Amino acid sequence: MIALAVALPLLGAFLLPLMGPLKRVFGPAVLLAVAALALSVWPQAQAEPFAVAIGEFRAPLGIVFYVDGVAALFTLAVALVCLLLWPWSTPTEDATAKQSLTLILAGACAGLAVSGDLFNIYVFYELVAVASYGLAAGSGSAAGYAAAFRYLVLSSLASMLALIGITLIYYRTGTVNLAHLAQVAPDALHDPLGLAAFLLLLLGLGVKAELFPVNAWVPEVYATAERRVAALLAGLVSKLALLVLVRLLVLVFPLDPARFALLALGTLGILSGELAAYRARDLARMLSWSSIGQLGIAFVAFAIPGKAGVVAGLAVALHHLIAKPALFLLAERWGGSIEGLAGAGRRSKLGGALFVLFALSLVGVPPLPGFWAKLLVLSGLAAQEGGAWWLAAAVILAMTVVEAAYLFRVVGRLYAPDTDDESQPHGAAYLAAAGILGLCLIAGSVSAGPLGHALGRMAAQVGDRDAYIARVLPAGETRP
Amino acid sequence: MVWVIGLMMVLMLATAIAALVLDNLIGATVAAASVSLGVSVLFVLLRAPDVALTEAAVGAGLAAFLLALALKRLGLWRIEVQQKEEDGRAD
Amino acid sequence: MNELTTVLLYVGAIGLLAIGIAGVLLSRHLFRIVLALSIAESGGNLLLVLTGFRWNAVAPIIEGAAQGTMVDPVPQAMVLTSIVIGVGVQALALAMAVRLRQAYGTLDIREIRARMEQDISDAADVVPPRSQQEPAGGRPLPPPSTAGLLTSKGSQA
Amino acid sequence: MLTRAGPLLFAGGFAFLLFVLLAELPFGDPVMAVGRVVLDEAAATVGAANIVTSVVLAYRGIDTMGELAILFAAATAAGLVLGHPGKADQAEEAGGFILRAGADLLFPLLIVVGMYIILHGHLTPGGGFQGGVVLATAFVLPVLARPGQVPSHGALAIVEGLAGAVFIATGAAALAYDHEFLTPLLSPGRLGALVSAGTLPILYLAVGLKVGAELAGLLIRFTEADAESPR
Repeated sequence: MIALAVALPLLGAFLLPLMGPLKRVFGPAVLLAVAALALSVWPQAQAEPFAVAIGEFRAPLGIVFYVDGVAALFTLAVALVCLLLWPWSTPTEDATAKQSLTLILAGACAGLAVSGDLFNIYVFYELVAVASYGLAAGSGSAAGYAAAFRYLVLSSLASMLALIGITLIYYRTGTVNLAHLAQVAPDALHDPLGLAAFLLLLLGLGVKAELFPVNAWVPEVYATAERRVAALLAGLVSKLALLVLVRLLVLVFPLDPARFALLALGTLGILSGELAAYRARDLARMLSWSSIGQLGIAFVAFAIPGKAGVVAGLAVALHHLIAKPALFLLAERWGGSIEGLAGAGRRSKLGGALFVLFALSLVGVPPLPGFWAKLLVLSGLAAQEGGAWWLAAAVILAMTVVEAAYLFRVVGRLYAPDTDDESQPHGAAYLAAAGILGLCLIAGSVSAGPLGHALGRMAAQVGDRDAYIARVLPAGETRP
Repeated sequence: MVWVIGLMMVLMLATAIAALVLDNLIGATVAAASVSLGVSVLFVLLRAPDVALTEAAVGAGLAAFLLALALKRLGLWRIEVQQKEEDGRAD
Repeated sequence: MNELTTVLLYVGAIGLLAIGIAGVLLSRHLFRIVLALSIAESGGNLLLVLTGFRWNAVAPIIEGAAQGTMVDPVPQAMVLTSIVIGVGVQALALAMAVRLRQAYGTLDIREIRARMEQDISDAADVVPPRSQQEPAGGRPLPPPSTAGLLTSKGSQA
Repeated sequence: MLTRAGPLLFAGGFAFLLFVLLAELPFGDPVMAVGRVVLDEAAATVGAANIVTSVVLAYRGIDTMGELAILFAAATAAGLVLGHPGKADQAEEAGGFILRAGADLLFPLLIVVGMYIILHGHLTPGGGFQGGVVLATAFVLPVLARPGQVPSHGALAIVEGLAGAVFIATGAAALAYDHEFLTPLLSPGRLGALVSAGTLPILYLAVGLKVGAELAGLLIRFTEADAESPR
């Protein structure tokens, strides 16, 4: 059944142009169905993850979807976030194209969440990429085309590197099934060749996850695309690329050099992202750079070995998944330089309040979820031996100060007395979406305890390599 | 077989470089298409007829068709080369 | 003999990859960047097919009763997928190039980048997103990105 | 000069690294952990004489679904980028007699060849993607010969959408019979017969029609006069 979570949005995208008068409600209905599917597998996935062999071809031969707690959670998140950021509008040809692309993005993201096959992941990743090129260029401005083109070239090059990584892995092992790879990896892939393949995959998948050396596209695309698209890419797509990298790291490459690469690139990402955000003079680019910094924290967190790392990384990723789309939605009407925003928070009371809430949470002020996420990362880092971990912790702490400085500079401007009426009030739909995300954030901070337990359970599932192998590969059928 | 492969390799690498250095963009497009054609011949030699057929139809045929149509729309469809230095900004 | 063949095939595949990557990074012309991408993709595909090759084997198609050893069909299936992906991306890139040419009047990636940065800064520092000011360079540009979506949204709400 | 050194060094270094890594791998004698089993079983379980087709449509069927979606997304995005089709350029002259006559002659031929390649995809090399490209060319040739007489995008969109729906519906039909998504239904049949391999020919037909319609639409978009309308 879970395969429908991937197939339904794609089907919806194919049929959307033919829907006629139903166009308006068709897309959201499909997304609701996906959400319902995710909820229907939720209890089982949380209790006991299961594998689905697509086409009933047993595990390493065919493609396997692996549904654990995190996969169910992200499938649900994909449906809900896409619904929240849905391009409601009158059904013109352009709007239909955008809705189709959004549906495809949703289906591909769900595929990334559940897929247990390396090449299948590559296909869905490319699908996400193509849909996001289209959405990025969909703003229709010349700068948007330029940014989208540069994004396309960078991303295609990186995807090709990832494909070469897959080629190397297939050459060595003769399989692309993640569980099978996990089984044979200790003998076959824990050597320079395996490491090179991992680095190539890291570069390839890192493009969407805004990893340090391949993130030049981020500020350009986020500044020129519709904020809705920026929210979708920064909030959702980056998390799914991250999830795939984590699965690879946990299952196939639990190696110290691989972790170290993640740690080093993550730390550099935090440094470059937050410092550039501090220098940014407009809200959109500030949020883009800050997103790079936040994802750097997630990379550092996932580099921590063991369950602690996965828990911390998941917490950071989920927090960012809620906070960044909301901030981008609020930035919709607050374009222009930050200086020009003087008094905007007074005019749009709810918008201003929400911005303050999310800014506080991003920085990590105690009762809010952002605090717990950062705390988990820092305590995980502190438990490790060695200078690199401590350095990363120090960088995170120092950059938190920088983050606070630039976010509160914005807040200061928002509530500055100077009021020349320039900024428009927020669109009701955008404000409502941001409000819903704000409620999620508050709910998260109220129920931090149970949430922590749930995250711990999911992280244990993700980190359990032997269970993954046992569930995907039928017992006694382990091949050479 | 080894000579065939050797010849194909030399041809392919030469046309690949030609596709990137030829001033004439039509020539470059044709060169890129012939790289695909060379690769598809190699696929046949490598016992991959399915892939060869796809590469010939998609890589050499369709992609070249698309490139040619795009060249036409970009207004770069002409044989003679002008302004060698200003390759980037035609007309 | 076999070793020579191996080396030749590797040189070809890796050579195409390297030429393509260098081409993408060095070219200034949008059209040539697209060409270089497709060349690099050819090299990558060739490499993937090489992983499934077996000496003295036949193509993985069953004909009649007698059959020898066959080459690995799995990488071939993957390459099939990747070729089609490549052409899809190429078409999209070309479409963007056509529009970029209309908008900026040039196909030089550096110039386009400079103009784009200029546009972004203009939109950020001087022009609020909804006002339509003629951008630097004086060429007519489509109005800034966010306007269309919001108006249509507002009309619906 | 220095700006050129970096990329060249990167490409060269990458090539060298790849060469070193590949040198230790066994060329011509692959591991084939999955491949061997597929070769042994495919004929019996799937029933297609062309084992690559078995892998593409059965073992890795969901990859193919993704691939279809990628083409669809690329075509949709290209349409979005290129804008609404403007009026076809009437001023552009129709092709010469030879082009027109050739197009008329080739059209039925290409359709037949395309359908043949699609329908024999499970028996011989070829299949939906290759045949689809041939079909697309068949529909674009007349457009090149007579600019102005453009087949409607609407019709192409309908074929495209329905073919995609057929592919997914065939996959989902298995769910109704308590199988997993994309499980081949029907019996494999006699190996090598035209009607064999269960639902695979249906899937490839859907793929072929969808690819054909999609690429035809895409190519026609590129031939159309510039849509300069501000958006």
